[in-house]
Amino acid sequence: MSGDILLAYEGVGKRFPGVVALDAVSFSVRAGEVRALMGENGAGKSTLLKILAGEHRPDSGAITIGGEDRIFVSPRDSQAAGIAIIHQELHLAPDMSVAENLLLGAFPACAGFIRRGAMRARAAGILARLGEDIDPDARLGDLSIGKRQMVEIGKALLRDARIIAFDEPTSSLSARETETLKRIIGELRADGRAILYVSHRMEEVFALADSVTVLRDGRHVADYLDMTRLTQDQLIAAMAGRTIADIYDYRPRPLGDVHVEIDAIEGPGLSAPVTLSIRRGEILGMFGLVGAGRSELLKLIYGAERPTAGSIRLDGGRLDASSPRRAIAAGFALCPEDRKGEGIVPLAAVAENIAIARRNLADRRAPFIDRPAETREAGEMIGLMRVKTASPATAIATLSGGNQQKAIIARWLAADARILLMDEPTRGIDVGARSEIYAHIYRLAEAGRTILFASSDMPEVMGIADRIVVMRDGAISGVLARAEATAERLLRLALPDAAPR
Amino acid sequence: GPSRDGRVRIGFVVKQPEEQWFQSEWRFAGMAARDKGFELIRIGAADGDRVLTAIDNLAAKNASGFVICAPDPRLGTAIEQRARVNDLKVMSVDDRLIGPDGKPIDSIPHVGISALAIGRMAGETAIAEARRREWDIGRTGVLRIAYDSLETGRDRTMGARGAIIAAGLPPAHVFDAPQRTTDTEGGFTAADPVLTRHPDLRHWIVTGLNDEAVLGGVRAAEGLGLRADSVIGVGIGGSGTAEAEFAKRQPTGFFASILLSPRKHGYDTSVAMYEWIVRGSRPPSLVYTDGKLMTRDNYRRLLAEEAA
Amino acid sequence: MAQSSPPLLRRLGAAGPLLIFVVLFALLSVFVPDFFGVRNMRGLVLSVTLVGTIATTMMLVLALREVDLSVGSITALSGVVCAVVIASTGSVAGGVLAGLAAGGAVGLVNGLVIARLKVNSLIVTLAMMEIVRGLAFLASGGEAVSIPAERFYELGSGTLLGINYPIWIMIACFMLFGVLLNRTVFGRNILAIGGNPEAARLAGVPVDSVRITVFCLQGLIAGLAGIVLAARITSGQPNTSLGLELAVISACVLGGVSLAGGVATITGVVIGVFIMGAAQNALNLLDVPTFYQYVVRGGILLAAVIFDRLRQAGGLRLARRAASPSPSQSSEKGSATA
Amino acid sequence: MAQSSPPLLRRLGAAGPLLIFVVLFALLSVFVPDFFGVRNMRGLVLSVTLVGTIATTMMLVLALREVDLSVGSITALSGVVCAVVIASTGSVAGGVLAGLAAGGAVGLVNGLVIARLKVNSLIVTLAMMEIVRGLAFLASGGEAVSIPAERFYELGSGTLLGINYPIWIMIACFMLFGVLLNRTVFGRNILAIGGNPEAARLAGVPVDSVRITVFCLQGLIAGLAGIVLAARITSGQPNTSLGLELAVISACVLGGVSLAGGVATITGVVIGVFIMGAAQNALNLLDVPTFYQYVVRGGILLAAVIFDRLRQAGGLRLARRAASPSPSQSSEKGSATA
Ligand SMILES: Nc1ncnc2c1ncn2[C@@H]1O[C@H](COP(=O)(O)OP(=O)(O)OP(=O)(O)O)[C@@H](O)[C@H]1O
Ligand SMILES: Nc1ncnc2c1ncn2[C@@H]1O[C@H](COP(=O)(O)OP(=O)(O)OP(=O)(O)O)[C@@H](O)[C@H]1O
Ligand SMILES: [Mg+2]
Ligand SMILES: [Mg+2]
Repeated sequence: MSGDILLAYEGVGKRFPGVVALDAVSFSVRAGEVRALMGENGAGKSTLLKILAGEHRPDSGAITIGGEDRIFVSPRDSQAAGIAIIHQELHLAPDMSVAENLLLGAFPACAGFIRRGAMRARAAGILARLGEDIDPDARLGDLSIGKRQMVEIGKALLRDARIIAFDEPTSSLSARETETLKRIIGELRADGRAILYVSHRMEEVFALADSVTVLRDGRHVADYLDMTRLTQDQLIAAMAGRTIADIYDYRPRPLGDVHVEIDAIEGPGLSAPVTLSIRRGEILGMFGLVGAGRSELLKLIYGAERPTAGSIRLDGGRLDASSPRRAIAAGFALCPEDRKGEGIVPLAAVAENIAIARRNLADRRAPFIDRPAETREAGEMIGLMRVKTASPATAIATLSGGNQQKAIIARWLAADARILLMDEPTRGIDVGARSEIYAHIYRLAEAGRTILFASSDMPEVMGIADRIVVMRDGAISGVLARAEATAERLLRLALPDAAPR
Repeated sequence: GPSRDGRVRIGFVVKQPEEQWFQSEWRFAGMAARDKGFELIRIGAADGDRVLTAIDNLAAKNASGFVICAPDPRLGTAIEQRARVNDLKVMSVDDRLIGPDGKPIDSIPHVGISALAIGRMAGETAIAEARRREWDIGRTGVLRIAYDSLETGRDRTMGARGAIIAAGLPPAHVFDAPQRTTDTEGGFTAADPVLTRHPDLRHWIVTGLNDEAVLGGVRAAEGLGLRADSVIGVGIGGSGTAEAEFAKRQPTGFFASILLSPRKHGYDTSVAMYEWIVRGSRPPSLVYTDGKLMTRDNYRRLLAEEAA
Repeated sequence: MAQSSPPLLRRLGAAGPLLIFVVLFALLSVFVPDFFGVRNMRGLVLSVTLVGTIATTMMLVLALREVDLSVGSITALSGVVCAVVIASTGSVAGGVLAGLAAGGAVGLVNGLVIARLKVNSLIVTLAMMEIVRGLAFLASGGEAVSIPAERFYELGSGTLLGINYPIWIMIACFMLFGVLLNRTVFGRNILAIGGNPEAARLAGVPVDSVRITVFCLQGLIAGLAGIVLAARITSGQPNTSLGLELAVISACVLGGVSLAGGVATITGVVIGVFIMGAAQNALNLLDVPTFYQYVVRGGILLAAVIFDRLRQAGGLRLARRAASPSPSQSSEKGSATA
Repeated sequence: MAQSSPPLLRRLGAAGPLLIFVVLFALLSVFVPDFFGVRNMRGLVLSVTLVGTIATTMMLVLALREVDLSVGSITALSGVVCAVVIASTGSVAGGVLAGLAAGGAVGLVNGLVIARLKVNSLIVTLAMMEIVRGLAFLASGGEAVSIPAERFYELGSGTLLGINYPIWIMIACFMLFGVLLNRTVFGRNILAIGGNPEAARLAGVPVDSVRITVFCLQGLIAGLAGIVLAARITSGQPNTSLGLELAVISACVLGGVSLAGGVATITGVVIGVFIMGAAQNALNLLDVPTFYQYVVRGGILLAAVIFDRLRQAGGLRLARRAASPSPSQSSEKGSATA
C-alpha cells in the first residue's frame, strides 16, 4: 500500500546549551504512510520537525527528500521543497481575516495585486473541507483557540505539499474536529502523501498511524512498522522506559461540604446563566466541544473577565471575584489554556516562573525576595513535577511545550492554591507525565483541594472526574455523575445538533 | 485689505517663541497695537514649513502685513513670494532676509542688530576688563561657546573672537566649546571638558551667543574652582538671566551683558508696518539698532529705561 | 445581545477617528472665526502636505511594528542635497534625483540594519536621525543653501486645476499607498509581519525584503517631501523639520494605526493628518499664546487617544469583550521588536 | 565544542556592554589627550549625573515594556517650580518638595492614563512631553527663574568626601533601583509584566499598580534630577533638557535593556550611561567640529548596538544557535498570541 521513500532522516543530531535534543536519529517515511512520532515531553519530536521546516539546522546528519540530500536554511526553502508543517504553537496574525491567514505567504495575485475573489473562494473551499462554519472574512482574533487550530491546519492543507507534518494538532481540538482531521489525514494518505504525526493521545495514534517512531531523550529508541502487533503498554514502555499500569488510576474519595457555589453567573462567552456547586475535594470535569464556553466560564470564576450578573460563594460567604488577585487571595488558581500567551513569562527563568504566584500572594507582605528559599522551592517543584530543564535558571521559553505546562502547574502547587481551575492542563503532555499529574490531582483532592478540570479529551475527563459538567454553546447542557458518564451520553450532550435531554 | 470690522491686522512671526527675547518683542508689539488701535497676531514658526503656514494663516485672518524674524535668512525668497501671493506687506526684524544670490533683499525693510558688531562689542568689553584686572595675557584663555549651526550665533561669537584676537591675545588661546542646546545646561556641558583640559590657564574669558550660554560656561568654571575674579563672562541680550546674576550680592564671573532692545525691535517695527499699511509710507530699507553695555553698576537703570 | 450587533458596533468603532474629526471640524467652524473659508481651507491643506506625505509611508512602517525617527533629518538632508546639486550644476532634474537618492539611501541603510542585523528600529533610526542631521549640516556647510533656479520653485508654488503641486503629491501618495496596503500582496504581507512576524516568516513571507523595501520607501518619500519643501521655501535648510517624526507618528496614531503593528488604514491616516492640521490651524487663528499652545497641542493628542481608547473599550465591552486573550490592547501583542 | 563552552560564552555575552565600555575607555585614554586624568574624570562623572540619575527609573519603565518621553519636560518643570517656590517663599525645603511633587504628579498622571485607560505609553508621554513643557513655560513666565538662595546652590556644587552631591545622588539611585529590580518582589514583578503582561496578571501580579508606581517613580526621579540641575545652574530654566529623553533611552539600550520588555540590569545601565558620557566627553576634548559631532554621536550609538547585536548573535551561533524558534530575536516575542 505504501510507495517509495519520500522522506528520510539520516543520523540527524542537534544540541542546545546543556541539552542534546537529538542524537543521530535515522528513519524514513514512504509515500502514503502516516508515521507517528512519539516520546515524552522534551524527547525531541518538535525539534525533528523544525529541522524539516528549515527553522533549525542539524549539527550533524542530513535529510533526504525524494532521494535528494537537503538542508533547509529557511521556512521558504522548506516550503519550496513541498513540505508543510503544522506547528505545535499557533502562528497566526490576529488582526487579519481568516482568509488572509489561511493564504498567508501564498496569496493568489496578479501582478502583485491580490485577487480577492480567488482568495475567498480558496479559503471557503478549505474551510468547507475542514467542515468548519467559519466566515472567511471574520477577524482571526475573534475565533476560539480550537477554531484557530483548525485554521492553522487549513493553512498547511492549502500548500498541497508532498510531505505534511502535524505537531500535536489535536491538543486543543475536541472530538468532532478530531474526527474531521482523521478523515482528512485518510484522504491525504490515499493521495500518496507522506505524513508525520506527533501526538500524545494513544487512541489517535492507534487509529491513524501506519507506523510509529519512538524517541527518548533525543535518542531514536524504536520503529514499529506494524501497528497491529503493537499494544499501548508496549508503546508506553518504549517511550517512558518503564510500564504504567493505568494512567488514570482513579481513586474514589469521600467528598466534603459544598466549597464553591456559582450562582447564575453570566458574562461574555456564556449564553445562559451558569449555576454549579462543587464540593470540597471534588474533581469536577468540564467537557464540551471547541467553543463550548469552558474557558470563558473558568475565567469568569477567576475574575479574569468581569461577570455581568450572578455571584460566587466560597464556603457560604460571598466572594469578590473582580480580579485574579482577589480570586488568588481567596485560594483560587488558574492554569490557562493558552500557555504561551497567558501562562509563561518567556524570557524569565523557570524558577522565576514558578515563584511568581507565591510571591504575590496578598497576605505575604515581605518586599524583599528570599532567594535561597525560592531556589530551594523551585528545585523541589522541578523534581516533583519532573520538569526537564537544564537548570532552574534556564529561560522557560527554551523548554519543550509539555515541560512548560508542568512548570505552570508547579507555580500553583508552590502557591498552595485551594481551588484549582485547570483549563486543558494536560494539553501537550506525555503519557507518563500525565499519569503523574493525575496522581498529583488526586493527592490534592485528598488533601481537601477542589479542582475544576476542563478538557476536550473525553477519555481523560471520564478517567479522572468525580462528576462531569458538559457545556454546549455557552451553557451547561448536563451534569453527569461518574457512574452515568458514557462516551455516548457525553457526546450527545456536547453536540449542538443532538436533541436536548 | 482691512478685515471685516475695519480693523487693521498685523502679524508678528518669530522663530523661537519660547525665547525671552521674542516674548519681549511680542510684548512691545502688543503695546504698539494698543497705542495705535490695530490688531496684532502673534505666530511662532520654527522652520520654513511653518513660516509658510503662518503666512497662510495671516492671509486667512485678513491681515494686511507682517513683521517677521525668520528661522533662516535664506527663506527670504519664499517669504517674499508667499507674501506677494497673499497680498501682504512684509518687514523683517532681527535677522535680515537674503535672496538666492546671497544678498539682502532690499524690497523687504529691515530693523535689526549687526550680529558681528554686537559680538565685537562683547569681545572688546571682555578684553578691556581683562586689561583693567591686569591679567597675564599668556595665561588667559578664551572660551567660545559655539552654536555655529545658527548664523547669528556664529557671527556673534566670531565677532567677539575677532575683537579679542585683534587686541593681542594669541589665537591659540581661543577654544571652541560646541554646545548642543542654547540653554545654560548646554553651555555648561560644553564648557566643562574644555576648561578641564587647560588647567595651566589661570584666567578665562567666556563668550557665547546669549546670556544663558555664557552663564553655563561661568558655572562650569566655578565648578572647577575658578573664582569670580579669574573669569570674565560677557553675555548678549541683557535678559532675565543676566539680571539675576547682577542681582546677586557677590559679583560672579558673569561680568556684563550687551543689552539689546526688544522695544525698538517690537514696538518700532510694528508701528512702522502700521504706518506703511494705513498711510503707505514705506519704512527705510535698513535700520541697525545698537547694543548697550550692561553691568552690575547700571543694569537697574537700563532696564527701567527699557520698560518705560 | 443580538447576533447582528457586533458588525454594527465594529463599523462604528472603525469610524472612530472620522467621528473625532467631524466633531472637531464642526466645532472649529462654529467657534473659530475665519476657520471655515476657502482661503483658510487651502492654507490648511497646504500646511499638512509635509506631514501628510510622509505619514503615508510611516503608516507602512508602523504597520510593520517598527518605527522611523529619522524622517525629519532625511527631509532636511534631501532638501540640502537637492539645493547643493542645483546650485552647483544648475540642473533641476539632477537635483531632484540626487535628493531622492539621498533619502532612499538613508532608508536603505535603516532597512538593512534593522532587517539583517535585527537591531531595534527605534534605536537604529534614533542614531540615524543624528547622523543624517549631521550630514545635512556638513553637506550645506551649516547654513541654508539657496537654490538659484526659479523654475524649481514652481514645484512648490505652482498649481494644476487650481490646486498646488504639493497637495497633488500628497493626494498621489494617499492613493498609491492606500492601494498598496489594501490591494497588493506586498501590503498584506506588511500587515501580517506586523501582526505576527513569526507567523509570517513561517508562512514563507520574505520578511527581510519586505522590511528593507518599506524603509526604502519611507526614505524615498521623506526625500520627496524634503525636495518639495525645499521648493516651497526656495532653499535647502539643514535644520528644518526638527521634531517632524513625532508629528508624523502622532498623525498616524490619531488615525488609528496601532503601534503594536498589524493594524492600519489609509483613511484613518488621512483623518489623523487633518485632525492635527486643523487643530494647529485653529491655534494659530485664535492667537493662542505660545505657552498655552504646547498645553493645548499635547492635550488634544492625549484627549484624542483617550477618547479613541474609551470608544474601543466600550465597543469591546458590548461586542467582542475578550476577543483577545488580554483585555489590555496595549499588551495584546509583544510590543515592538527587541 | 566542549561541554564547558556555553556557560563561558554566555557569561561573555552578559558582559557585552562592559566589553564595549572597557575597549572604548582604553582607546580614549590612549588616543585622547587629557582624557585620563582626575580632573577630567570628575568632570565626566559630573556630566553624566543628569542622564544617569534618570536612566535608573527609565530602566524600570523600559523593563515594563513601556517608554517615557516626558522626562526632559519633567526635569524642566520641577526645576522651574522649585525655583519659583524658593523665590517667592524663600524656603529651600518648600521648593525642593514642590519640585518633587510636580514631578511625581506628572508621573502619576502618566501612570494612571497608561495603566487604567490602557493607552500606549509612547503616545501618552509624547503628549505629556508637550503639556509639561508648556506648564514649565507658564510657571516661569517663559524666562529663567533665578533662585535667590545661595544655600540651595550647595546641592549642586557642594561635596562630601570630595565627591559632588549630584554624583552621590546618582550613585544612590543606582544602588536603590539596582536592589529594587533584583531583590524585591516589586522589581521582579516589573520584569514579569514586561515579559508577558497577561501571564503576570493571571499569576496575581498587581499589574496596574506596578505600572502606576513605576511611572510615579520615574516622575519623582526626573523631578529630583531637575532640582539638582537647577541647583547646579542656579536657576530654573523652562527650556532646558530638550531631547533628554532620547539620551536617557539610548543610555539604557546601550546598557542592554530590551525595548521589548522583561530584560534589564543596573550594571548594564551604569555602563551604558558611561559609554555615552565618555564618548561625548572625548568629542569635546578632541574639539570635534559641531557638525561632525552629530555624525560621530549617532555613529557611536549605532555601532554599539550593532556590535552588541552581533556579539549576541555570535554567541547564539556558537553556543545556543537558534535558541528561539526563530533566529531573529526580534520576533521571539510578540508572536505570543495568535
Ligand atoms: N530553542 C531551544 N533552546 C534550548 N533548548 C531547546 C530549544 N528548543 C528545544 N530545546 C530543548 O530540546 C529538547 C527537545 O525539545 P522538543 O521541543 O523537540 O521536545 P518535544 O519532544 O517536542 O516535547 P513536547 O512533547 O513537550 O512538545 C528539550 O529538552 C528542550 O528543552
Ligand atoms: N472575544 C470573544 N468575542 C466573541 N466571542 C468569543 C470571544 N471569545 C470567545 N468567544 C466565543 O465564546 C464561546 C466560548 O469560547 P471558549 O474559548 O470559552 O470555549 P471552550 O469551551 O473553552 O473551547 P476551546 O476548546 O476552544 O477553548 C465560543 O463560541 C467562542 O467563539
Ligand atoms: Mg513539541
Ligand atoms: Mg477552552
